[in-house]
Amino acid sequence: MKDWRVFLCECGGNIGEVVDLSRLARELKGKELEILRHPFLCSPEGQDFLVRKSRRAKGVLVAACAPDLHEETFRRLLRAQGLERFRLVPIREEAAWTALSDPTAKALRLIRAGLAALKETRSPPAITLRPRPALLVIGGGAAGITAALKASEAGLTVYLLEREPFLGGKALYLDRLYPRLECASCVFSPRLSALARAERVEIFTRARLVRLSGLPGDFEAEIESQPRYVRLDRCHGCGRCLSVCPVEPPAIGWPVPHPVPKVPVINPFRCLRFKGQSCRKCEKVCPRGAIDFEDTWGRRTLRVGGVIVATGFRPYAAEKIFHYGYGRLPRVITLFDLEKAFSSGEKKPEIFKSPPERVTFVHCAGSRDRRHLPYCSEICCGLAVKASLRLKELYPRAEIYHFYQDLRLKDPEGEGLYHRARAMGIRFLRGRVAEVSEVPWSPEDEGRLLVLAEDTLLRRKMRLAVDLVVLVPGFVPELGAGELASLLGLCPGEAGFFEPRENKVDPAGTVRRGIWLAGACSGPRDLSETVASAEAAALEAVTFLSRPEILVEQSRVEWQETRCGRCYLCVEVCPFKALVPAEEGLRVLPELCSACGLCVSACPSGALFLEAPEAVFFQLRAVLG
Amino acid sequence: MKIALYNALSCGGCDLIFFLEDLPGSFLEDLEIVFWPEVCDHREEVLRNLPEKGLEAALICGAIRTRDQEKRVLLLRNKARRLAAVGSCALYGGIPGLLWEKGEGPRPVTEVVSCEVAVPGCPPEPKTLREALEALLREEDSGGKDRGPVCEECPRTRRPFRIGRLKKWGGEEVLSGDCFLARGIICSGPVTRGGCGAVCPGAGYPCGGCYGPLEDLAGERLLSALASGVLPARADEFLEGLVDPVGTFFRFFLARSPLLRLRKRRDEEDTA
Amino acid sequence: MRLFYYPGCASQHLARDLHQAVEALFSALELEIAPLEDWNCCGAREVAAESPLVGLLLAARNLALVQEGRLIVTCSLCYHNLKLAEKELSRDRESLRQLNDLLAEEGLSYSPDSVRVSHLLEFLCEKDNLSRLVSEVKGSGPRTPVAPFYGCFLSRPFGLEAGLMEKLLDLSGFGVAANPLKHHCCGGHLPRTDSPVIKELCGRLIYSAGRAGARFLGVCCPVCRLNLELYGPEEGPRVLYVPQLLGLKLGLPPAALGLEDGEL
Amino acid sequence: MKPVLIGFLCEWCAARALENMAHKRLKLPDGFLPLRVRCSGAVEPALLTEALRRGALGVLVGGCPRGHCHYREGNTRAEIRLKVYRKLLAALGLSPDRVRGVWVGSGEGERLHREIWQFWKELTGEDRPL
Repeated sequence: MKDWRVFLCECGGNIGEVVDLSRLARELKGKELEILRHPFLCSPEGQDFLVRKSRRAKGVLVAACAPDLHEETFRRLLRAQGLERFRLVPIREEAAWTALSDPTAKALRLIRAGLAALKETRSPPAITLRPRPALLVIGGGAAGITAALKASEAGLTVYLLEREPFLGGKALYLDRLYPRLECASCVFSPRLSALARAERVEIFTRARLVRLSGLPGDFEAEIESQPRYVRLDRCHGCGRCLSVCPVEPPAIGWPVPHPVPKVPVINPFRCLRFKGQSCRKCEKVCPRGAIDFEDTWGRRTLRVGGVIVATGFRPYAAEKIFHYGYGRLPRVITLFDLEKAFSSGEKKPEIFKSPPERVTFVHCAGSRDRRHLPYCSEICCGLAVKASLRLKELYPRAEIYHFYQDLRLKDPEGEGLYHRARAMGIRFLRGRVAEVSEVPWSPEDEGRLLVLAEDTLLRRKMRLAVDLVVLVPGFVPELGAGELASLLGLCPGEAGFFEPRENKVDPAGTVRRGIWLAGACSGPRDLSETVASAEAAALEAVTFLSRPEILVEQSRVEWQETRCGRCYLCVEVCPFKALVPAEEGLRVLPELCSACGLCVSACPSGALFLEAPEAVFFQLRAVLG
Repeated sequence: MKIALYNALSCGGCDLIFFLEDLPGSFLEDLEIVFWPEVCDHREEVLRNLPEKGLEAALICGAIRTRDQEKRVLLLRNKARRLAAVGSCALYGGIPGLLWEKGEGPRPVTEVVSCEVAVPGCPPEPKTLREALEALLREEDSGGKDRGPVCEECPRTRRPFRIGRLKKWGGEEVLSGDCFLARGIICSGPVTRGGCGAVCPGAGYPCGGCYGPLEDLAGERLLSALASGVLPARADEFLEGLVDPVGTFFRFFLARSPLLRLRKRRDEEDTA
Repeated sequence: MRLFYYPGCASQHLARDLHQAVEALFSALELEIAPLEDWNCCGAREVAAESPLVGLLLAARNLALVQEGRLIVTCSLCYHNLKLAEKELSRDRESLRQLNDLLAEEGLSYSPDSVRVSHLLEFLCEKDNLSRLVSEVKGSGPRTPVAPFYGCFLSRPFGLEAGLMEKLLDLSGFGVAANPLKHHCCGGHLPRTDSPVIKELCGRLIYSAGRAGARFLGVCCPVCRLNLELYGPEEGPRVLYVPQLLGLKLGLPPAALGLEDGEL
Repeated sequence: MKPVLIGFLCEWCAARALENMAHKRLKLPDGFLPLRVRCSGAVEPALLTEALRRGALGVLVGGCPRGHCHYREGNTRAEIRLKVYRKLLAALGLSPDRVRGVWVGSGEGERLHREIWQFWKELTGEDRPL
């Protein structure tokens, strides 16, 4: 009886044309083993084939693509038939695509290793649970706000966590939007107001996540919040307190263009009361008794079904590019300083005290440079062209130069924007700026900034004396993203951005079920892309959390009493405190165990195991032949 | 009952156990010791003159280092109906197993000939020896394979632990009655097969592992256990304190370690 | 710790004055540093056309002569080449073995762990040496402003710790003029290609020091000094070696520092 | 037997880095055989010996970048164990460089590729084909 089945997926030609599947089948053939082959096991026909051909099997091994893609699907199909022994060997990635000269031999060894462990393998026990219809959104920028709104509209309870005292993130400081140059706050602020009105959304400002535990569908999140000294539940945003503060600039206020929540915050480093003086002016003037000097750090535990990460990005620190002089030379600013100056609404911000006669935009400040950011952030070109148009509007007589590497202007309208800029006299020069300096090339330019560059199309050196240099840095993940990644067990990519589960077909998912990504935390995005990805994440969350029940696999370690010497090393080594000494010896707490295997490898007497005792040893022996 | 006793590379400590009064009476009755170089006859021809399987049993202590020792053991195998390997040296190479040099080193008796009875220990506890001899008489093969670790028999108090720094044996740590590992003193208890009654830890001395590995690759498992107990911040301190990893992890069974075999293979290739 | 001084080829002709000043400085500060016996060329730039091992060999021979201790270097290019050999050979054990086979013919061997290459500026800025220098400074005098100039090889790839030259100048009683172009290129070996670029480069460097109000431009590298003197404008700050400047503050006679009185 | 390098790759980062590499069609030596594990911290030292005794020339343990273990401290633990194990190998007169740890993020396929070839070159003298 052929109790064991091996399914070889051709994956179109991906495996079939590289690995000699007939040879594989020949070599693997055995008394108890049936070898089956299908062009696309993941297709509906393929799945049907898998189900049909694995009837009455004791165990099934599928040799196909990486487990991220279809392992769950296959396992679910087989489990529905009561088949517990299942293994997937990704011969596409591990042999077909990476073997130098003999993918077939490599695939054969890997499959043999899989078979050696198959007999010992059990699918992990699964529990069904009812997901909690509550969602935690980390980050209150454009992405977080969008996701929170969408999820609450769909009926979920949403907890929105923001590190700053006010929501809005970087979108608050946008002036016009690429590529149509519409007013950003006209587009964005209605969303903020909608959020302020939304039901079932609880906002935590100045807060961060400190712990996440539990299972997808039922997480426990602990959050910590800094004091605001003004009570959110009492303040109604009249702003009287702002005018009475004797400190300049005021120690109490809402220093953003559209404060949401419209509740001021007290800066304890400026407030006289925190300096030991007896000022209580704001407290006295407040009609609602909202000022609370006794406010303290707080902790709260939330039970949620899922988490959306929307921590966003920030511009690369331009001061690290020493030869561009940012932070050292007063008339060298970044695009974001410029954008802030535009959006601050004042007629003449500091940097425009005297109208600039000549302005240079330095694209790719630090980007595509192995010492800084080796990648292209894609959206900065458009933002720079947009800002230069706005500058030209304000100062029609200013000469404006862009030094670029490649102009990447997306959307059909992007190209139009570029032509518009050219028509207005803005000049585009291809070449990297070598230096920005206060030392002029010739003494008559003393007092202006020198920009040294090369126009690589004309092969001509450029020395420009300018009045304003606008650096256009690329984007990096927001501060604290790495820490959050460890907290959530998510993997950051090389550049530090969160990696989606699959870039193309599952951009909102992560390697952990029940945690999704929204917006620029997974890479530079402009506002429209951010909103789209946040809606996608919200949709994923809503779909997942509205299911009546979900199946959560729960592998966990098992304990063999007869081998245990009770040294309790496992108890200490467990990062999740899932093992506890007990009267009978050792108790495994399944709700805490994450099946990492750390205790298994620490146990000196082989009393603990995952999957099966010595499963990896079997594989190792088989793979070494 | 004709028997022979033979001592290969060993300290002789196992022999002394035979003088204890605790041996089974049925064994001592009608006992005829044909060959025991240290005590009575040492001439090889005595053995050679015996018919095949002419001895009821032979008890062998010590590890095999020389060609002569190997020949003698092969001869005993031929003449004795049943063979007992006595002590860590005969079973796992024991302390002499640490004595390895380029390309060679002592081997356990069990790697030269097959033995029906195994008597672990350095030296074996009298109780262990008596049980083994009884098994020998009952014509059973013995090895005590079903036993758990020494810790199961250990009287010291167990609690979850982390290792900050390795400590030398002695002082307050010994008297406290707490698990040695929890006190930062290396003890092989968790990877060593029980049966000794944990006499050493009970008497205030950490287990060295003389009853043999609980499992294959016990040295690596002890290494893993210790490295798992170390506080990450103090890993370098731990590493520094670990002066003799080979003697620490493989005190009684280095001769059986696959890693040693790798080393030997490399040496052979070098000389070739 | 054994200390050696590596004069480098330029000390024999182009930068004899630098060499003089360094030796004068060592003796004034009573530092026991002997010139390395039997030293050879550091590899300069010329051998770069050959296999990289040739350059490394030249540098490694000098390091091998040290056996054990520290080698103090003044010339920027020598510093670069010796530092490069130090870093490369501590990483690339295979090349080290090859070079040691060659060095063995002379009875030499080099072990990267036992020799440390330091630039004069680094050495002088160490706590003991610095306090010696400060105690030897004669009189207060006016704080003549000096603009520091490091040039390429003291900035990259093995950049010195920031602000060493400034620290020395300040503590020996000079004023430090902020020079934003202190890490710029002087034109290096461009004179040989007869390039017009060098004039612009040097002109701007001198201008930069001048607009910062400096009377002198302090340098460490013979090539920088030569270029700046030859191609810089006639007007503007004078270019002097930092050891010469320090020597003046220690009250050493200009002649001992390779300076002609009239120059100042 | 042809030379073999065993790679224990953690399923969160290192195995994904291998997939990332596969998507770029970067080739690995035929003798590199990957085995997936939960966490680099789940690789017991006994497995290293087992691999070596059965003929593997070297063993690579691939885990998440430092500070990014999905189980908090699995990779830290793996690193400590590797250090102790390497010390043991050295004490036995074997080359400690036959086992090593590589800590890569899931997107760092090219780095893993470089590391594997570097290791392979040191073990066998074979360099990657250009």
